[in-house]
Parts: sequence; C-alpha cells; structure tokens
Amino acid sequence: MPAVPRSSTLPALALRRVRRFAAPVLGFVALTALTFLGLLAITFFIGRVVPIDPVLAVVGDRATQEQYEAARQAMGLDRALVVQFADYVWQVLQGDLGRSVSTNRPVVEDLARVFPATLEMATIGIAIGVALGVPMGVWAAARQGSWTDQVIRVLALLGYSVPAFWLGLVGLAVFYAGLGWVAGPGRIDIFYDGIVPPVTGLLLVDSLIAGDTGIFMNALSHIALPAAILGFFSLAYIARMTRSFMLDQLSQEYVTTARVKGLSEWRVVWIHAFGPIRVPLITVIGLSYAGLLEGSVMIETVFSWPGIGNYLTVALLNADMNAVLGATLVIGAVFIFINRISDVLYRVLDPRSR
Amino acid sequence: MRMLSRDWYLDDAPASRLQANAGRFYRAGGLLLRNPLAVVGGAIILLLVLTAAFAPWIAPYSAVGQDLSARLLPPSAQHWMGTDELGRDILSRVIHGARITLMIVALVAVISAPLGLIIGAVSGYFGGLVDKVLMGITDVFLSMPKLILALAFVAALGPGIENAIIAIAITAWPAYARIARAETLTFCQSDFIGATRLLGASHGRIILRHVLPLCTSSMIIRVTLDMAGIILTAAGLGFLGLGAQPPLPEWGAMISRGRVFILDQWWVATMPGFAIILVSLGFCFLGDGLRDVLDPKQGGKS
Amino acid sequence: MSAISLQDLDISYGTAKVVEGVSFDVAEGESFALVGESGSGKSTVLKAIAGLAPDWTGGISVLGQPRGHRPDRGFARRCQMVFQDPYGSLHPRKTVDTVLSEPLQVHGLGNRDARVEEMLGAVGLDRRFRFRYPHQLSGGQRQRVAIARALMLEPKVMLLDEPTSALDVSVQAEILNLLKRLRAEQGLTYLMVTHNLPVVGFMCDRMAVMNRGRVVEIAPAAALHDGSFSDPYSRALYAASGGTAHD
Amino acid sequence: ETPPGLLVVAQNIDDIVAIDPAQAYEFTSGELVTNLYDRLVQYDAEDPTVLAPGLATEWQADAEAKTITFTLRDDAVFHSGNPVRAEDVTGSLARVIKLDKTPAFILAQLGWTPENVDEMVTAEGNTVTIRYEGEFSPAFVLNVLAARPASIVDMATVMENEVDGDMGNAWLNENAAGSGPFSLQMYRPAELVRLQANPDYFKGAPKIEGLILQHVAEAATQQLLLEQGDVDMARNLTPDQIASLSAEGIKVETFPQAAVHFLSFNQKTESLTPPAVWEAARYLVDYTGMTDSIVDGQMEIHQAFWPKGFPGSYDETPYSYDPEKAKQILDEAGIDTPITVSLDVINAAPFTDMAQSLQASFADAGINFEILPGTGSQVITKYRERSHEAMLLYWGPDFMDPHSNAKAFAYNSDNSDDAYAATTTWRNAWAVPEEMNEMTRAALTESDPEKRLEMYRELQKKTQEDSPIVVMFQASYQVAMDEDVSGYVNGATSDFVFYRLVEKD
Amino acid sequence: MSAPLLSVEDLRVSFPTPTGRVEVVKGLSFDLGRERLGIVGESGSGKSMTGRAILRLVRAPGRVAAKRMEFEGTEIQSLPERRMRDLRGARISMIMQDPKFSLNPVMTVGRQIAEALQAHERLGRRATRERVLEMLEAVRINDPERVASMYPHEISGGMGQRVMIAMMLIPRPSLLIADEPTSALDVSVQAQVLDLIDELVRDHGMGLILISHDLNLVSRYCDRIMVMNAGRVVESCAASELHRAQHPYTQGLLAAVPRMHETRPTLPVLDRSQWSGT
Ligand SMILES: Nc1ncnc2c1ncn2[C@@H]1O[C@H](COP(=O)(O)OP(=O)(O)OP(=O)(O)O)[C@@H](O)[C@H]1O
Ligand SMILES: Nc1ncnc2c1ncn2[C@@H]1O[C@H](COP(=O)(O)OP(=O)(O)OP(=O)(O)O)[C@@H](O)[C@H]1O
Ligand SMILES: [Mg+2]
Ligand SMILES: [Mg+2]
Ligand code: NI
Repeated sequence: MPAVPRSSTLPALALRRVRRFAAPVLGFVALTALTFLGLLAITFFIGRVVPIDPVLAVVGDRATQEQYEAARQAMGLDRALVVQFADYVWQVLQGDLGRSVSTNRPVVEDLARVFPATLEMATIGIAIGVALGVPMGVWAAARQGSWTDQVIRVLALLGYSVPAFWLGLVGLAVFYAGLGWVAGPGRIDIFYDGIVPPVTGLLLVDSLIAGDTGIFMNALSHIALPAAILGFFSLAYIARMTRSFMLDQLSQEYVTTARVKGLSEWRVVWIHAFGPIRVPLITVIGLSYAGLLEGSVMIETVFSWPGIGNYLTVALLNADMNAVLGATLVIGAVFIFINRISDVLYRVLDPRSR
Repeated sequence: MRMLSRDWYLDDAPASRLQANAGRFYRAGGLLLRNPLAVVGGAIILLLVLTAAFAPWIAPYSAVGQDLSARLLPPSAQHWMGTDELGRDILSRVIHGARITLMIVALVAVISAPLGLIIGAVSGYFGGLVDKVLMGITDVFLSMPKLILALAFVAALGPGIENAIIAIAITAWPAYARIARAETLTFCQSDFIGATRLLGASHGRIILRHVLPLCTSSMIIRVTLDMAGIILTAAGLGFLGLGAQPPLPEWGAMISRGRVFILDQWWVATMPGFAIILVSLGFCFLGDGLRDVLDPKQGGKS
Repeated sequence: MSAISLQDLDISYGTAKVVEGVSFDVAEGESFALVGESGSGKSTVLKAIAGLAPDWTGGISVLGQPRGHRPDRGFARRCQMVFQDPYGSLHPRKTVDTVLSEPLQVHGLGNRDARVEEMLGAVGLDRRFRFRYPHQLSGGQRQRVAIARALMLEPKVMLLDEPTSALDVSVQAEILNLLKRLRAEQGLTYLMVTHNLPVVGFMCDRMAVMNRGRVVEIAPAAALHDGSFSDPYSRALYAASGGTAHD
Repeated sequence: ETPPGLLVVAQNIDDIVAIDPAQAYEFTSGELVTNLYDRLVQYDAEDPTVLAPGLATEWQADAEAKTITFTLRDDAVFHSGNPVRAEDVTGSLARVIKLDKTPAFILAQLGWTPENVDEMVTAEGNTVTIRYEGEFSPAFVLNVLAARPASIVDMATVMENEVDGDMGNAWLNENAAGSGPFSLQMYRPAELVRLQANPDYFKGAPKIEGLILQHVAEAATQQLLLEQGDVDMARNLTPDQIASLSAEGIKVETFPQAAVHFLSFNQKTESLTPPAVWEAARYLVDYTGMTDSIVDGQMEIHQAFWPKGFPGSYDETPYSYDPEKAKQILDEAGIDTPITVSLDVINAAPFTDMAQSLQASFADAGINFEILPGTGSQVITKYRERSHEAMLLYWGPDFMDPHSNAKAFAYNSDNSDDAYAATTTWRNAWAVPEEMNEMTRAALTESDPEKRLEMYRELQKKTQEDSPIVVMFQASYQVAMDEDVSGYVNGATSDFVFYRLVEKD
Repeated sequence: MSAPLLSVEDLRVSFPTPTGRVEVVKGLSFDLGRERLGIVGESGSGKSMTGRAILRLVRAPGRVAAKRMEFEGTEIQSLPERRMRDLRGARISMIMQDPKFSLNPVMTVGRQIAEALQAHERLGRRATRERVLEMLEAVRINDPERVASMYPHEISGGMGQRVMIAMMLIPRPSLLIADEPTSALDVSVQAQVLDLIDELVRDHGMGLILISHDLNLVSRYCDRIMVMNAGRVVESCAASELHRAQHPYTQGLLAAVPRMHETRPTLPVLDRSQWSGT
C-alpha cells in the first residue's frame, strides 16, 4: 500500500504552502491590477481631453444635430466622466472591450487580428537582434579599442540614429524594387491571403500547421525585410548594452582570477564575464521586445503591416477610445508580462537574488 | 599665466574651490579629448550649436521663402541640398532646423531629466510606501506605448513644437526615474549618507546635495545617449503631423513631407535624414565618451 | 550622569533579530570598547545609538537624554560617529572643504572658514588638503577628514566603528594617537568598536565582549594584561589574539 | 505579378467606418456600396454623368401628386440568390430612415420620417411608389434616389441577421447583401477588401473575376508596388509621384471630381468680418502657382461652388493672384494690417503645402496665417464648434444636384450657435443675406430645369463676389495603373467608382 | 636549489595619469628559489602589482617592463599568450587579494575550483569532484559538500578566502603568490591555513611569495622578507632578522604595532621624511 500516513499531513502542508505563496501572489495580483487601473485611467482621461470629438468618427461631418446627439447618447458620452470610466472598467472586467467606432467591430476581434501581426514581426525582429547583437556586443567589449570594436560601436549607434521610416522606404527601394530579394509590403501576397485557416493568427505558424510551405515561404519573404529592420534597431540597442555590461565585467577582479587559473580566453569571456550579465541583459532584451510589441507605427505604415501600432495610432487620431483603451491594455499587459518573465528568469539565473 | 597653466589645473593640493573644480573639469576634459569618438561627437554638437546660433548668417537662403518654379531641384551648386516641394532651399531649412532641434533637445533634457532624477531619487531614498507609489506611477507611464502617450499629449495640448516637446518630456522621464532610483539604492545605505543624516541634515538637503549629484553623471550619460531617441521621437511626431507647425523647418517634419518623394526626389527626405543621423550620432559619441570619462565604474579603478 | 546608557536593547533588521538584551553604561569621559567576533552586532549597536538602525526596542539614552529612533539635530551636536570604512564614508564628489562646512551650514553656524581651517589643524591635516576630493586622499587622510567632520559640531560623545581596521599599521598608529590626543584635549567620551584587542589595550578603559548578538562580558582593560576573563568566548578571543595569561 | 482576372488595387482604405449603405459615409465605403449594391436609378459605369435605370426599368413622375412610380426589372437577383422584390426596395428605403444614421438626411429631405416612411414608400406587384413632401422638382428627387443610402439591400437576408433590433446593421457592416456587379468576399478593416464578380449581374457579368483593395497607407509604397507590378492600380499617388512615374507600362488617367476646395473665414473672428478682407483674399491666392506645381493634375482652378462639368456650374474664374490689388482693396477699406489669424488645415498632402503657399502669398498683403495642422477628425471637431479662425478645407456634394452645394454655400437661415447645420455657411458663422436664402429655396422648387440651373448660376456668382468663402479649386483625381488595365470608370465622386467594365489583358 | 625558480630584474609597472606616466613599481629585482618570500609594505606600495606583473595580468593602460623575468629559466615576457595561459594556474598561481570581488558571483564555489583543475588536467567528473572536496577539506572548510554547491555571496569573507586558496592550490603550482591570503580570517583559522601552505612548500618544493602588511605574520611564515615602500624595496632580510631591521621604515612599521600589554602613551609613527626624498 502506498504511504497512507502522509496524507494526514497533506492538508497542513498544503495550507502552509498556500500561505507561503498566497501572500506574494495576492500582492502581485493587486499591484498588477492597480497598474492596469492607472494605465486605463490615464489613457481614458487623456482620451477625453483630446480635442477630437469621438462622435464624429461615428456620424461623419454631415450628420444633423439630432443624429449627432443620438450617437453621443448611444456612446454614453453624455454621462459624467467618472461614470463613463467606472462603466468601462466594469465592462472590461466582464471581458468586453467594447466596439471600435472606426472599424465598427468589437475591439477584441480587432485586437485578435492586429496583435498577432505585430507579435510575429516583433518576435523575429528581437530574435535577429539577440542573435547578432549579443555576440557583437561581447566581441566589441573583448576587443575594446580595436577597429572591430569601433565598427561595431558605430554600427550600433547608427541603429539609434536612423529614422525608421526612412530606413524602411530605402530598404524597400533597394531589396524589393531594386534587387527583388524580398517580397513587397503587406503580410502575404494577396492571392495567398485567407487560404490558411487562422489558428494562432501568426501566418508563419498557421501555414506550417496547415502544412503549406508555399505560403510559409511567401509570408517569410514578406516579413523578412521589416523584421530585419526592427532587428537592426534592437540589435543596435542590445549590442550597445551588452558591450557596456561586458566592459564592466571584464574589469572585475574575478575575471582576472579566471585568467590566473589559466583558462582559455573563450572561457574567460563567455563563461566568466558573460555569466553575470545574463540577468541585466535579459531585462534589456525584455524591454526592447516589449518596445517592439508596442508596434512601430512607422514600420507598420511603410510596410502596410496591419499591426497594433498602426491600429492604435489610427484609433487615437479618431478619438476611438474603446480601441485605444483596448490596445493600450494589451500592450500594458504584454509589458507587465514580459517584466514578470524577466523577473522570474532573473531569479533563476542570478543566485544572488534567490 | 600661472592661473591657467597645466600644473595649476592638475595641482594635487588645490588652493581654492575654484581650482579644485577647474581641476576636475580639466581632467575630465583631458580624458574626453583623448577619446577619438568623443571628440568627433563633441565637434558635431559644437557644429550644431554654432549652426543654430548663426543660422541666419550661414544659410544661403531664407528657410521659408518659396519659389514654386524652382521646386524639387536636385542638389546643385546653387542649392547644395536641392529644393523641396515648395521650392525652398533644403540646406537653408536644415540650417535653420538646427535651432529647433537644439531647442527640443535642450528643453527635453531640462524638463525630463530633472523630473526623473528627483522622482527616482526620492523613491529610492525613502523606500517603503513612497517608493511603491512613485514606482507604480512610473510603471504605468513606462508600460504605456511611448509614441502613443506623446501623441495623446500633443493631441490634448494642441499642435506646435512646444507641446511636442512637453509631450516627449512627459514620456521620457520614467526611464530616468528608474535609473535614478536604482542608482540611489546602491548608495543610499552607504556610510556617507548615514554620516550626513547624523549631522542632522534634513531629507531634502540630503537628496538635493548628496544623492542627486551622484546620480547626475550617469544621468548625463544617459541623456546624451537618449538624445538620438528624442530627436527621432520628435521626428516621429512630425511624421504623424503632430510636431512642428509648417512652415517651421523641423527635420522630422521635413522627412515626413519628403517621404513621398523618396523614390524619385530622394534628397528631400534624405538630407534632413542625414542631419538627424549626424546629430544623433554626435550625441551618441559624446555620450559614449562621457561614459568612459565620468562613469566611476569604468577605468580609474585599481 | 552616564554618557551612554543602554538598557535591554534588542535590535533587528527586518525579521532578523541581530542584537539581544544589551545593557551597559559608559561614564562621561570614559573610553569604552566593544569587541567581539565579526558579525556579532557591534556596528549595529552603534548604529542604533546614532539612529541609523531604527528598528530597536529597549532604552538608549545619551548624556541623560533618551534617544529617538531617527537622527535629530539636537542629538547631532551631542554625539557623532566615525565609520569603519574611510572609503565609503566620504561623498566621492565633495571636497574636504564642503564636507567639513556642511555640518556648520546645517546648524547655521557662522565663521566657517576659520572653523574648517582650525579643525584641519586639529586632526593634523595640512591646509593643502582642504580643496581635495576624497579620491585624492589616502585612507588615513580620509579617516582624519571623517573624524574632523564628526568633531565639527563639538560633540561630547563619539561613536567609533573600527576606525582603523581598514588601515595599515603605520597609519593606524597615527589615527589612534590622534583620537587619544583629542579625547584628552576635549574631554570626549568614546564608544569604540574593534576586534583588535591590542588596540583596546592602547585606547580604552573598559570593554564589553559581544558574541552572537549578546554582551557576554564586561571587563576592565586591565584584564588584557592578565587574561582574567570569565566568559569562555572572551578567553578564546584573548588566546587567539596572542594574549598569554600571566596569572 | 498579379494573377490574371484579378484586379489588385493599392489604396488607403482606413477611412472606412461602415459599409452598411444606411450608414456608410466615407469615401472608400461609397465605392464599395456602388459596386456591391444597386439603386432604383443610378449613374452608371457606361456614362457616370447620366442618370440611368438601375433596378427600375422605367418610372413615372407625377409632379402634382408628388409621386414617382417605378417599375422593377424582373431579372435582378441578390447575391444570395433571392430575387429583387418590390418589398426589398420599400424595406431598404424605410430601413435607412428608421436606423437614422448619418446619410439618412439625404432621404429625409423628401419629408420621410420613421413614422410616415411606410406610407410614403409603398410596393405593389413589381412597382414601387415613392411619395415626397415639399416643393421639389422630380429631377431633384431622382437625384436623391440615386444617392448612396438609397441602395437596395436583400431585406430577407438582412433581417435574418438582425440583433437587438438593429435591422441587421451590425451584420451589414461586416458583410454585404446586394445585387451589384460584385459580391463581398472578405473585408478586414484597414487591411483588405476582396470582391468577387457577380456572374448573374443583370447588366452582364464584370469582365474581371474579382477585385482586391489592398490597404497601403504610404504613397511611396503604393508607387513601389505599382512599379513592381505587384498591384495593377495605385489610387493615392501624389502629383509629383505621378509626374515622375518611371516604369514602363504604366499609364495615368485623370478624372474630374465634384469636390471643391476653399478657404473660409469664420465670422466670429473680428478681423475677418470686413467684406474687403474677403475680397482681398480672392486676389491673394496664387492659383496658377499652385496648379502648376504642388497640386498639378490634382486640382483645377474653379471659383464657384458647383463643380464644372455638371449642369448648373458657373465656370467664370475672374480672380487671379494680384497682391497689389489686394493691398489696394485693404487700404481703401481702411483695414489695419497686419492681420494675424490661425489657419486650420488637415495634416496631409497636399493640404499642408497649399496652406504654406497661402501663408506665403497672403503675407504679401499683411495677412499672416499661423498654420495649425491637425488630423481630419481634429479639424472637423473644431470646425463643427466654430472655434477656428481661417479654414482650408474641401466639400463634396452629398448627391449630384446643385442644391446639395447651394444649401452648403449659399443658405443659412439661422446663424445662432444652437441651430447647428452641417453647412459651410453656418460653420463659418456667416449669416447669409436673406435674399440669397430666398433664392436658394426658390431654386429648389423651380420645376423648369433650365431656369433652375440659371438660378444656381446666379447664386454662385453672388457668393463668388461676396462671401467669406473663397472657392479656389475643383479637384481632379489621378489614378495610375498598369497599361493592361482598361475600362476603369471614376465619376465625379467616390460614389461613382466603377470596376464593372475593367478588363486586364 | 641552484637555479632559481623565479628571477626578476628591474621590474617596473607604470600607469598613465593626467600628469604623465607614474611608476608604481620602480625597479624591483629578486630571485626566488623553492622557498618562502614575504613582501611587506604599506597599502599602495606596489605589492599586488608585483604579483600581477609576474603573471602578466596588469590590465591595459598599465605597462610592465623588466630587464629580465624568468620562470624556471624561461623568459616570461616574450612568451606567447597561449603558452602563458598554460603557465598560469598550473605552474604559477596567485591567491587574489579580495575574495569578495575575486570570485565569480554566479558560479558555485565548487565549479570554480573544479574549473581551475580541469583547465590543466584531464580528469573524470568523479575524480575532479573528489579532488575539489579534498582540497576544501584541506583548507579547513567544515562541510565541503555543502560549501562546494554554494555561491560566493552565501559564504563569509573568511570562507571566501579559503575557497580562493583551495582554488589556487588545487593544480599544485610550483610557485604560489599569495596576496593577503588570510586577512579576513579568524586568528586561529589563519594559523591552520598558513600551516597548510607551509606544508606544501616543504613537502612539494613549492615556491611561495607571501604578500601581507602584517609584519608578525610574515616573520612567522617566511624565510626571507622584502620590505617595500612606494614601489621600491627598502629592505630585504631573513625573516628571523626582522626585528633587527636596519631601515628606519621597517623599524617604524614594527614599532607602530600596538601590543597586548601596551604601556606606551602614544604609538610611535613613521616619519616619512627620513627615508625618502618625496
Ligand atoms: N542592513 C542589514 N540588513 C540585514 N542584516 C544586517 C544588516 N546589517 C548587518 N546585518 C546583520 O547583522 C549582524 C550584525 O552585523 P554588524 O554589522 O553589527 O556586525 P559587526 O559586529 O559590526 O561585524 P564586523 O566586525 O564584521 O563589522 C550580522 O549578522 C549582519 O549579517
Ligand atoms: N589601474 C590603475 N591606474 C592607476 N594606478 C593604479 C592602478 N592600479 C593600481 N594603481 C596604483 O598602483 C599602486 C600599487 O598598487 P598595489 O595594488 O600594488 O598596492 P598594494 O601594495 O597591493 O596595496 P594594498 O596593501 O592596499 O593591497 C597604488 O598606488 C595604486 O594606486
Ligand atoms: Mg562592523
Ligand atoms: Mg594589494
Ligand atoms: Ni601585561
């Protein structure tokens, strides 16, 4: 028979465990909720002081006063601001983000369409940024002062300085129009559009699920350029931060200790100096990923990418508050989520924080 | 003159406050000058400042004078950077635009860095509830999409370069607050803060006189590095049409307007683009150099 | 009236109680040492007296006046502290001059220039050092500046937290001599933390031995001559320091 | 390369809010409605200036009884396969009035209200009788019935999809239920619209199999796509792009438009009230300078409110750029210069360029504009509140009858703040002289068509001479397309964009 | 013991400052056999720099120059970096001064020690682990299994120092440079650890350079003592002769140490003007 006696201690143990974990979890939930509430409140009230009349987006500029009033009432804009806000929060709690006035659809539906597009691009972008940026930063730091270092530094600084839309257009002109290496704007060639059933909303993934490599290759060739440009920007940031973290580490005494032990240079750099910077690096990467997930309006516009950045901007310019709030909420959630993940990784990777 | 000799600056035992401070700057300056990138960066910024100061005298034409018959001319001896869609000389506009860029950069630095600095320092110094509340607010701002926040503020305040600047400043401070807080945390437990408290100094005095000066160097570095981003955000607002009012020659707005010509009249968007890249690079180089010089963590440690 | 009086002092950091039930009195004009192994809570006691470790229960009074839990201006003029690490106790961006004028500014005292110069002389620092930054000073010089800062407000009681442990022997000797001289000249009371028994022998009248957050023994400095310690830990400490009981 | 038989159009479509004909009021949704639905009478692809039979084969107007009776054709079917019945017609028209969305006012002019519409529009067999109230010429009524909201929807399908009494509004905003030459295959807002040819269309199936409108916001990107052959047509290129289109095999077609561009002065701004300022302004616009450069091919000089090329237009252009004259006018009237006012403008090409040109030319006579660029909604919000000073904007007629613009430019019976009217006059707080109001009303009721048009010309002359509204240009529209594409028809407004006759070879 | 293990002649280490290059080690010469050499001197006198210079680990702006620097007869200065790496750890190793900063914070202590071994010897996992535990035990760590799996921030300063010693002794170098190896240790543990090092010197013929500013300690554990001041050797003598040191600096240092049975009213301090011009 299995160890029965243990079961008697189980409830007590569970209780203790619940206590141990419940407090921080509750605290975290409360904090997150408050952050969200703050986020919503700020967005909401900014949205209301913007001198754009949200009703106009619904009724257009030729509507009569009666139609205007009716729409205003239907949108609930005639009530006190605080009531509107409370109402909105209540709705959100029930999982309803309302209807967008500029697309005339539920915001949730819109977000389910635009967010995966951004997610797909940002993920590839950050992957490029990390895959190239980290080694470049490490390399530059290990050879501080050499010409490789200078080249990498200048390259990284360029990534800070080049306007995104300019690079996007030039990229299109060169790689799409000039060399024909990549496909043009948009997520996919139109005659491939709508063929694979959307499962995740990520075209690359969906096409693989459907087993259609043609579509996969096409989507890949569409996403390559914008993602590469985003990748370049995050690469710049990541390489820079990596280099600077690495320089800090390389001047640490324990790196000298590692050398005293006679370790190979590779080991000194990648194991000893790089080890401790994984944590701050993850924070940096997390933040720049979150930044990419906000959606780059510029890149999305240039590449006709139906992403969340564009959606949010258009909504904002039309004072389409449900859409703005919904999108902000999603972005805020992503931000908080990524922050949490990097916190967890932090704890896993840095013994000092345990 | 003894006062300005090298030895005077480098005297190990300065005889006056002035000499001590001068010596500090001299040393930093000397280090900076030995850093090639920093020199390049400094030169670019100096160029920017001079250009801004003497714009009306340097610029060959007026920044707003239109000549519809001479529109979209490619770069030539007369118009070194060509002309834009209203026949204005792009070089002159870029030169005059230096003033706006300088103003954006200076104002944002003046508004958001101190704001972030103070919020971060207060938060880190007091800790506890104050910290939780302030960092909560910071997080809220931080987790909001930056451009959107700026857009919303510009939309709320109305168009115009001043409002764009305020909007950018509002979005920029949270990052500084975070840095300042982290930095404050590293030394707010240190003995010299304790010693000052023991002297009976008030919290205000400690934060202002002891905590802030220590955060400033990393802040200066950060701000110079962020300048590129600030210029680009301003340009982004211009791109979305919410930055400077026409016909102000704001570089971002110029690129934004010129982008439809990018395939055929490349110079309209590219020239101000180069200006932005150059100045951003200048700030980045300088910031990098400053980090090598000012950052106590780098070098100078035995 | 005793200069420092501790009654049943418990101190904790967060949930960890690091000092328990410490009681002793230091008479005015006395030099009292606190010795014990590393981590036994010596610095913590001093910090609590200074108001820098606010989480304590029990009684602390200095010169007859009970202490609050935070530093205050009145207290600042009666009692000051010198920290263990001369590298960490000076603000890296402030000249000696600024460091020394600050207490005067805080307390609105005038005639700053003269006082600063006078104090520099008192701690044996040349005038040349007045406008230097800490990184331009040696450890011993820094510690002198720290002592000068503490003395600026003319306190009666000084808390010294291992003022020489970070310095090498030659500099240590200078600082110890200085402290001894100042005490004689100004009638100061010292409460001094150290783990170096010979230093106690040189500087102090009485000592308390701490072990694991408790005072295990209070003995006169003369005990160092004959090793007449009652507590086993004190004896072990004494023996390991190279002391040999005369008995 | 685009697939044969499929027309791919790069276009900015993010203005679409609604595609239900009872609600659609944006440019692009107008195009969709035209291609997805039919009306009783309609301007059609063969000649978009002529009112042609649509779902009705013939009609009888009875001016006395104020009725028009339409006989429906019997070969029309909806995309769902349902035949087009008279009930669908009455139901569709009543639906617009009952839903009372923005475009409802066009039909409501006929005196229809939610209460009476079921009596005003009646069906019998395959005829539909339309009654109207008010002194209108039947020509006007027919023009109203050719407008966008009068599109006929498949009522059976629509009502099947009704939720919460919305008469299928929500559903129709994501789907279509028409009888037009195309059916809606896919609509993703601000992303793409995909239409499929209707093989059973009563005027014959379209020549192409389908049509894709791909949302491309950036003009430069549109140009790239077109030059690469990845789209067949680019709809939002700027004049300069068009001028420099380099690729072989691309042609540009130009279509005159009904929209007029004007500069107007809010009469709530003290310094803009003197008529001398209005008059001087007409001499301060560099008309030819602009049409030769920044708006070349995109606008034509036109100085009256009803567009050229349509019955009733007044084509005189008496004003030209003459700053001396303007200065003289201001001097004689004793106006103190400089006058500094703000000029609101939509923040997009070519408006900001035009505003800057105006800024430069007006400065010659001491009128200084401070340009305030804003998004469309921002500018309109201000305009609606009458809180602007000067405004650079355009106006497109709601339906192709001169009254549509006369009401907007020459009629304002109540200038008080709470008598909101979506007209240029009220929005600029211009109290139109009573005789002009009178004349506008008279022209609407005049039944002699020629006399009626003459009255509109007179109205235009008057406003051209004396109003705070300076009409400067009439828009024209340039579309760049692959040389293989033919048969694209673009009428004077977005309601008249037809893909039915497009061929690709 | 005829050929010296290490022979250094005219070693100079310099650093750039705003006022020009400053030498922190100014022409140091000594020969070391399989014996114990103590280097004493006040803080900043160049003791650690000497040690680092021997391992060629003075970082970038710093510069090392010497007429001769031979280890077991080979000139170290001209060795390629790869050969140098083989030398480090295996033949010459150095106990770094500050264990708090000298141990990698994100690697367990055990791994760091094992790494030192693996860099030079091919050993199985089990064997490595055994050697590591053995070594930890040798430096009087109570619970080697547990300590091996701890991170540097979890151990006390004294333990850190012992880990450092273990790490540097485990490849059994021929020359050990110990830079203040026991400053954070309790007096009793200090003795035990130094005894261990001593044993290695005696039994395995290891050479030792013991850097410290604790005069008593050095005189107890070394054969010879070099007293450094401001980058120069001011006195060199046999350890047993220390109390008879000639140089006023050395004498000063000795006198400045307070004694348990202190009777002097003030401690004698160094009069720096006595031996150096600066
Ligand atoms: N800020 C703090 N937070 C938590 N624990 C602390 C803090 N400061 C000290 N401690 C703990 O309190 C105990 C006593 O520390 P304290 O600094 O008083 O020791 P000490 O006797 O002065 O030792 P040392 O001789 O090493 O200076 C130690 O166990 C230490 O780990
Ligand atoms: N990177 C550097 N740049 C400039 N000077 C340096 C640098 N590193 C060390 N020094 C100087 O070299 C001198 C010798 O330093 P070293 O570390 O050898 O002293 P030490 O004798 O080991 O002192 P301690 O007993 O404090 O460890 C010191 O004066 C120090 O200031
Ligand atoms: Mg202590
Ligand atoms: Mg050293
Ligand atoms: Ni004795």
